[in-house]
Amino acid sequence: MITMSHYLTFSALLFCISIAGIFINRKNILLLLMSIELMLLSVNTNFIVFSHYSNDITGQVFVFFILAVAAAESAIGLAIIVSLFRKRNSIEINLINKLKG
Amino acid sequence: MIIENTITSLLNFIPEIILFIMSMVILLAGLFKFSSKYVFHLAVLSVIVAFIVSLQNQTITSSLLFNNSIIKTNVTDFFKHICYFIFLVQILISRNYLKDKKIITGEFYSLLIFALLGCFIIISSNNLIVLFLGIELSSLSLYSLIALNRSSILSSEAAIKYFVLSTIASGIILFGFSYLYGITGTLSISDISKYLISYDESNLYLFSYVLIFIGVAFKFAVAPFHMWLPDVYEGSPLPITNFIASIPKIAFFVLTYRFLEDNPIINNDNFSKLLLLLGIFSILVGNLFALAQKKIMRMLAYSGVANAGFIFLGIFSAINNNFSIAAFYVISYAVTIVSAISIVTFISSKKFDLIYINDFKGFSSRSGYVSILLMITLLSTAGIPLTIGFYAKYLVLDALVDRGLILAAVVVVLMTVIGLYYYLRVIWFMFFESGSNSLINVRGNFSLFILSLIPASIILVFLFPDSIFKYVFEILT
Amino acid sequence: MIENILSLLIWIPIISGLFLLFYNKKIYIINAYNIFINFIVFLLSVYLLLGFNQSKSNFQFIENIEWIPSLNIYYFLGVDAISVLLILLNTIIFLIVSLYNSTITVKKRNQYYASFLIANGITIGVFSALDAILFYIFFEALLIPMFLIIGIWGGSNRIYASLKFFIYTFLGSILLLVSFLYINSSISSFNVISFYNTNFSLLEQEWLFIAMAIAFAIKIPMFPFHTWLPDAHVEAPTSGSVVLAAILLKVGAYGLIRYVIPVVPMGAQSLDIFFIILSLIAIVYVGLVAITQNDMKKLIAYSSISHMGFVTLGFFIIFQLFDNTSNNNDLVISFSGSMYQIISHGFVSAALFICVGSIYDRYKTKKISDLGGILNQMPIYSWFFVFFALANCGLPGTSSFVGELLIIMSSFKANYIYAFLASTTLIVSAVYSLWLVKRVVYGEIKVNLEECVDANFIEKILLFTMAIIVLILGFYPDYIISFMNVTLENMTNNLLLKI
Amino acid sequence: MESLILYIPLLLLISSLITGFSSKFLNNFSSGIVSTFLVFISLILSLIILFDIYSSDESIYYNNFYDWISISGLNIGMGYLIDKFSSIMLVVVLSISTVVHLYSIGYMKDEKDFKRFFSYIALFTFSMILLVISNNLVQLFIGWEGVGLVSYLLIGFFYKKQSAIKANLKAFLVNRIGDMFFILGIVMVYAAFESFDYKTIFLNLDKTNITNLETYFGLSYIDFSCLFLFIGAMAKSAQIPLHVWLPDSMEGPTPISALIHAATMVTAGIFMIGRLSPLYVLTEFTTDFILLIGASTALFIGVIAIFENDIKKVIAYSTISQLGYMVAALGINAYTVSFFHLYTHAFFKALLFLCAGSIIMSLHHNQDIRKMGGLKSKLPITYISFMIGTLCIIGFPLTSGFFSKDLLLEVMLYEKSTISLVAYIMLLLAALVTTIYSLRLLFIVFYKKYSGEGFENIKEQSMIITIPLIILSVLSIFSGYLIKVFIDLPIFMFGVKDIHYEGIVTFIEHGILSPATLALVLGFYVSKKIYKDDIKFNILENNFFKRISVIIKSKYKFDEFFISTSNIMKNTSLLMSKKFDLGLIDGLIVNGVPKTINSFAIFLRNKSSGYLYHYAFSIVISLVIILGIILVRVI
Repeated sequence: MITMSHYLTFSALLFCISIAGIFINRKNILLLLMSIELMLLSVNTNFIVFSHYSNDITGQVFVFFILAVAAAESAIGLAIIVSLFRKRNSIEINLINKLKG
Repeated sequence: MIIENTITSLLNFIPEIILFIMSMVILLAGLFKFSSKYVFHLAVLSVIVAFIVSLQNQTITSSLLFNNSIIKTNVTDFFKHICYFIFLVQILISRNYLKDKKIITGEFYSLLIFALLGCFIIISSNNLIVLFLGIELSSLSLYSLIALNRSSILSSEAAIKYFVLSTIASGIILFGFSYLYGITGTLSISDISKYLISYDESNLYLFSYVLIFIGVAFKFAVAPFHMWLPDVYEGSPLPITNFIASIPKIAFFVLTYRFLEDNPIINNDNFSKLLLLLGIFSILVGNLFALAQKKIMRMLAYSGVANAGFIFLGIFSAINNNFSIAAFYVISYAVTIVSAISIVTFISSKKFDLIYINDFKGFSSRSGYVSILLMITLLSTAGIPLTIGFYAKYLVLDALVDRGLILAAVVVVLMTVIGLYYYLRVIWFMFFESGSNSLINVRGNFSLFILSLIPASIILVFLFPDSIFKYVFEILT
Repeated sequence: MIENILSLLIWIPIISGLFLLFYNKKIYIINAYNIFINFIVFLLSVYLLLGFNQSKSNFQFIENIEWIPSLNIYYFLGVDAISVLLILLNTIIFLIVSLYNSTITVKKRNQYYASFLIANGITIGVFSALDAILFYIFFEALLIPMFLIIGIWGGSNRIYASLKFFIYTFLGSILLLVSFLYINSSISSFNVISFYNTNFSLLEQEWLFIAMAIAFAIKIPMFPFHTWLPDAHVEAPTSGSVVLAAILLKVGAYGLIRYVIPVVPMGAQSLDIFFIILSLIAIVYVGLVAITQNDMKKLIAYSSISHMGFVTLGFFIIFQLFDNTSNNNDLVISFSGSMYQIISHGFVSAALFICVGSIYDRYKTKKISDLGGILNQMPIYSWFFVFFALANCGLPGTSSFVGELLIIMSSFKANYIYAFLASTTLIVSAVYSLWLVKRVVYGEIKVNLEECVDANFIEKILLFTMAIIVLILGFYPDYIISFMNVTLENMTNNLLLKI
Repeated sequence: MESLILYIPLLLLISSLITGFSSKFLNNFSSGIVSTFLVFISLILSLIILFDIYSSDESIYYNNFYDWISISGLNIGMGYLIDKFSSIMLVVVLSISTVVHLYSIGYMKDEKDFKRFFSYIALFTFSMILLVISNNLVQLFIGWEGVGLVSYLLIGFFYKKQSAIKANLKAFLVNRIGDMFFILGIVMVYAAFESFDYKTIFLNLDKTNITNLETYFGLSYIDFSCLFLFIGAMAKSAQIPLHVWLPDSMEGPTPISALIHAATMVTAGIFMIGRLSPLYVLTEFTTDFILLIGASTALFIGVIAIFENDIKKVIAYSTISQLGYMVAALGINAYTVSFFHLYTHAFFKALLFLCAGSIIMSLHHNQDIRKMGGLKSKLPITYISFMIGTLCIIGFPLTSGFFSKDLLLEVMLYEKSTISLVAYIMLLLAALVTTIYSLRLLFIVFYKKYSGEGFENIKEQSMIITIPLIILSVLSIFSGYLIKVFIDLPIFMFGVKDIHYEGIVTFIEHGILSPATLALVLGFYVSKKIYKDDIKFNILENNFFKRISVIIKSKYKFDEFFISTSNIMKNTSLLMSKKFDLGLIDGLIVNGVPKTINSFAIFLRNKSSGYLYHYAFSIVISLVIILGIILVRVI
C-alpha cells in the first residue's frame, strides 16, 4: 500500500536530485534550467499529495500557478542565455567566472 | 457581498493598480519614437501619483482584502512609503547614468516598476500563492533588468548567476511552503502563524520554517547564501544594484515579520539559534571579505552581507513580537546604502565608470560637498555616532546584551571595528590622498539636492530620533 | 546666572565651527572670528568657574532634558569640581591654540579652524555629560575631528598615524559601549548617578572594570596600549599635538575617575595591582624609552605617557592606601595629586609642543641630531624651551612638582616600593628633558639659517602666559586643590561605602 | 621686626626680575649696581633680624607667608622659621652674596650676557634664602632645587662651550640622584610624623613611639629616612661618591664658584642636617655612615688637589675636602661645630676663589698654574688676600680656620668609639694634605719664577675687584673670634655635645698644642721643600708612591664609573625602545594583528572562484548541514 510518506519521500528525492543536478553538471547551462524545472516539479508533487490527502483544492491551484511561473522563468532564463551566447559564443558554465572574489 | 468586498479591496489597492497600469503605459510609450523621450517623466510622475494616493488612503486599522489574500495595515503602509521614497530617489538620480549608458528606455522603467510592484505584493500578501507570485514578479523583472545592459558581458553573467541561484532559493522556499500547507492545510499566512497557538509544534513545521528562512536568508544575502550579491552588485547597472540593495530587503523583512508575528516558533531554541548563528557568521564573513575588496561595489556588497547579519540578529532578538529593532535596522540600512550607491551613480559619468576604490583618491579636492555627503553615509554604515547607523547597531547590541549574549555582542563589535577600517579607507582616499580624477562628474544641482536629502536626514534623525523610535516601536510591537 | 550655560559652552563652538566651513575668503576675518569664538567660550568657562559653588559636592549647573525616552537616554549635563577645572583647562588650551594658529600658514584654513572649534565643543561635552550614552557619543565624536586634523594637515606618514589613532581608540570605546549596555540592562538607566548606586557581583564588576578600564587605558594611554600616541604626535600638526597631549589624554583619565572607579570599585580593588604595575612600568620604562628618541615630538610624547603613568598610579593606589591607613584624607590627597598632575601636564606638554612646533616651522626638522645651538638664533624661544623642559622634569616651583610630590607621598603610604619606583622619575625625566635641551638648545649652532625670526609678538604672549600659569600653579596650588577637595572627599566616601 | 622677613626674598626676587627683563631701560653697569644695592639692603635687614634674635634669648620667628596646600590631612605652608641658627646662615649667605655681586660688576663687565648673570645670582640668592628661612621640608626642597637650578644655569653660562654644557648637565643629574633619595626621605618623615613642618615633626617626635615604626632590612625607619635625606645632602654637598659634579662645575664664571660652589649652596646639605638634628640624634647607623663618608671625603678628595694644575679645580677639591670636615662633624652629632666651620669656611673659601678670579683676569683667562708664578710683586693686594685665605684654610693660629678646624678635631675625640678615632686620624691627615696643597698653590703662583709670556703687562685689577677681596680678608681673619656664639648655639636644643670651653685664650693655647699644629708644621716643611725650593725627595720616587699618585691622578675613576653606568642605561633603553616597544608591542601586536586579518581576508578573496556550481554547492552543503544539525537536535 502506498502511503503519503512514500510520495513525500519521492518528492524529497526528486528535490535532492534536482539540486545535485545543479552543481554536479559543469558543462551546459540548459541542464541547469532542466534541474530547476525538476525542483519545481518536486514541489508540485508535494502540493498535490497534500491537497489530495487533505481533500483541499487550493494546493492544486497553487500547482497551476507554479507551473505558469516556471514557464515564465525558463523563458527568461533562455533569454539570458541567449544574450550570454551572443557575447561569448558558448554556454559552458565553467567559462562564466569573470565576476569573482 | 463579494462584490462590495472586491470593490473596497480595489479601492484600497489603487496605488498598486496605478503602478501596474502606468508600467504598461510606459512600456508602450517606449516603443514609439515621439513618446520615448518622456518615459522618464512618466515613470516619475506615476510613482509620485501612486505615492500621493497611498499617502491619502493609509489606515490605522488593519484590513484584509481580496478575501484574505492581501493584508493592509499601518505597517505595510509605512514600509511602502519608505519604498516609494527610496525608489523616487533612485530613479531621479539614475537618469543621467542611464542616458550615458543608453538604457533609458520604456522597458527599463516598466520592468523597474514591476519589480517595485512585486515587492509591494510581497509586503502586503497574506496568502502563500500571492506571496509566491510577488516574489517571482520582482525576481523575474530583476533578472531581465540585470541583463538589460546588453553591451556588457558582466551584466549577463550576473544575470545568469542571480537567476539560477534565486530560483534555487524560490524552490527551497516553495518546498517549505508545501510542507506548511501539508501541516496546516491552509495557505493563508496569518492562519499558518496562528497554527501553533492551537496545536503543538511538530518537527515538520520547524523544518518548513527553517527552509523558508533559508530562502529568506538567501534573499537578504546572509552568509553562507550570499555569493550572488557581490557579483550582482558588480555586474548589474548601478540603478538596478541600487534597487536590489534596498527595496527587496525591506519587502522580505515584512515577509519575515508576517511569518513570525504572534508565532511561538521564534522562541523555539533551534530556530532562534539558527537565526543567531547565521547572523554572526554573516557578520564575520561579510566584514572579512569586504576588507580585501578593491572595487567599491563589491565592498559595499560585502558590507551589505555583514549588515544582513545584523538584520538577522535583530530578527533573532524579536522575542514577544518586538520587531522594531530589526525594522529600524532595515530602514536605516536601506536608506544609507541607497544614499551611498546613489552617490556612486551620480559621480560616474559617460566618460568614466567609477569602479575601484582608488578612484576616490583626492575626491574631496574635486568636490568637497559630495565627499562630505559620502563620508556621512559611510560613517552611518559603520555605525559611528552622529549618524542613524549608530542607533541601528546600538539597538541590536542592546538586544543581545539584554538576552545575556555578551560574548556574541563582543564578537559583533570587534567585527564592526574591522568594518570601520574599510569604510575609513574610502574616507581617507577622498580626504587625505591627492590626485583627483577630473573625469568624475560632480555637476547637476537638482541631483545634488536629492543626494543631500538622505545624509541630511541621517544627521537629523540622529539628533532628534525619538519621534521615529516612538512610531516604529508603536507599530511593530 | 545664565541658564544652561553648559549647553552654550558645548554648542557655541560647534555651531560656529560649522558656519566657518562655508567661509574661506579673507584670512584675517577667519582668524578674528576663530579667536573671538574661542575667547567667548573661555569667558563662559571662567563664568562657570566663578559660579561654581565648591562647598557643595553634588553636580551643579544641571540640565536634564528627555532626549530619547524610548531608550531612556537623556540629555543630562552637569559639572562637579573636576569637570569645571578640566573644562577650564580645555577652553584655555583651545584659546591658546586658536591664537597660535593665527600665526602659522596652513591650507584650507577655515576647515582647520572649524575642526578645532568642533573638537572644543565636543570635549566640553565629554567633560560635562552625565548620561553614559551621551558621554559615549561625545567620546566617539571627538575622534572624527582629531582624525581629520591628523589626516588632512598632518605629516608625511599621516594616514597610518590617523588610522591607528582612530581604530585603536574606537576599538577601546566600543567595549565601553558594551559595558554601558550591560549596566543599563541591569539597572535600566544610563544616568551616572544611578551608576554609582549599582551593586554588581564581584565577577561582574571585574569584567566591567576590565572592559571599561581598557577603553580608557587606550585613550590615556597606559603602558601596553601606548604605541599609537608617538605616531599620532609625530604626524599631527603642532596645534593637533597640543590638543592631543593637553586634552585628549585627559579625557581618558577623566573617564577613569568618572565612569570606572566609582562605578565598579570592587572590581577595581581586586584588579588594581595590575594597573599599578602598568603605571609604574609607564613611569620607569617609558621614561627610559623616551631618553633614546631622536625625534623631539616622539620624545615629548613618551614623556607624556610616563607622566600620565603618575596619574593612573594616583588613581589605582587608593585601595591599598585605604588598607594601610584607613583614612579618607590620604585617598583624597592621592586623587588630588592625580588631578593636579593632569592639569599641570596639560599646560606643560602643550607649551613644549608649541616650542617644538615653532622650531620645526623654522628649521624644517624635528630630528634632535640635526639641531643644535638654537639659542644663538632664537634666544626667546630657547629660554622658554629650557623653562618648560625643566617644568617637564618636575622642578619644584613649577606645576608638575606638586602632583608628583602628592602622588609619591601617597604611594609611599601604600607601599614603599611604589614610591621608590615612582621617584626614579626625578632622574629619568631630568635625563630626557635636559639632555634634549643640551643637544638642541645649547652648544654651537648646527644649521645656520639666513634670517631666522625669533618668537613674534603673539607667540611671546602665549609662551609667557603659559609660563606664568605654570609658575602660579607651582607656587600656589592651594586654590585648585581646595577647589577640588569637597568633590573628591565626597567621591572617596561614596567609594569607601561600596568596598 | 618679624615683618622684615618677607622683604628679604621679595627684594631679591625683584632684583632678579629687574635685571632679567630690563633689556631696554637699564645699561649693564647700572643694573649691576641696582641689584647689588638690593642685595645689600636685604643684608642690612638680615643683620637687623640677627640682632633682634640675639637681643632676647628664646625668641624665634615662626609663621607662614601663605598656605601652599591646606586641605584636611595635609597642610603645607610657605613660611619662615628664624632662630639663631638660621639667622646666622641668613647673614652669611647675604654677606657673601653682596660681596660677590659687587665683585661681579667688575668681573663680568665685558660679558654681553651681563644682565642674565646678575638675574641668575639674584635668583640664586632668593632660592637660597627660601631654603634657609623655610619652616617645612617642602619649602626646603623647593629652595634646594631652586639653587640647584641656578647652579645648572650658571655652570652652563657660556652655553657655547661643550665642556660647560656637559658640566652643567652632569651637575644637575648627579644632584637629581640625590634629590630622588631626598624626596623619599621627606616622604618617609611625612609618613611617620604626618607633617612636613619642623615644629610639628619635632613635637610628634616626642609623642610617637619610634620603635614601633616598621623597619626595613633590619634598619629602623628613622635610620632609613635620615640616610635618604643624607644621600640628598651628599649630592648637594659633594661627598664621595656624588662629588664628581663639583670640580667640573668650575666651568662657570669664577664669582659663581665663590658664591655657589664654595660658600653657600654646597653647604645647604650641612644646613639641612643641622635643621633636622633632632632626627639625626636618634639614629646610630646613619651617623656612623655620615662620619665615614665625611672623613674619607676630607682625606681622599683633598689628596687629589695636590696633583691638580687648574687653579680653580684645586680650590674646588679643597672645598670638597672642607665639606668633608663639616659632614664628619655632623657624624658625631656636633652640629654647632660643623656649622661653625661652615661659617668660617664660607668667608675664606669665597676669598680664595675671588683671588683666583682676579689672578685669572690678570692673566687673561689662563687657569693653569704651571703657566703662573712670581705674581707676588705684580698683584700685591691679591697676594695678601690670597695669603690670608691660605692661612685660614690651613688653620694657622689666630685665623678663623684655626678656631673652627681645631674645635672640630677636638670634638672628634670626645666620643670614645673606634670609628670616631679612625675618623679623627683621617681628618688629621686631611689637615696635613690641606696644608700641602694650599701652600703648593701659594708658592707656585706667587713665588716661583713666572713661566708664561707677557709678564710685564700683568697688573692689579680695578678697585671694584680688590675691595671685595679686602672685605673678605678682614672677615676671614676675624670671623673666628665669634666661636663662643657658635658653641652655645642651640639647634633645637638637641644633640649638641657640651663642649668644655674655658675662654678664648685657653682655647688658643690648647689649639696650638694640639696635633693639628704638628700637621701644619710638617705640611709647611714638605711643601716648601718641594714646591718652593724644588727639592726632589727620593722617597717619593719609589714605585709605591708612583702607583698611589697614578691612582690619585685618575681621581679614583669615579667619572669613568658614572659614564659607563649611564652608557649602559642608554644602551639598554635603546634596545628596549627598538626591540620591545617598536618590535614587540607595536610591530607584532598592534600592527601585526590587523596585518594578519588583512592577509587572511585577501587569502579568502583569492580562494573564491566565481563558478556558479561552487555557489550552488556551498548553498546546498550549508542547507544540508543546517537541516542535519537540527535533525540531530530534535530527534
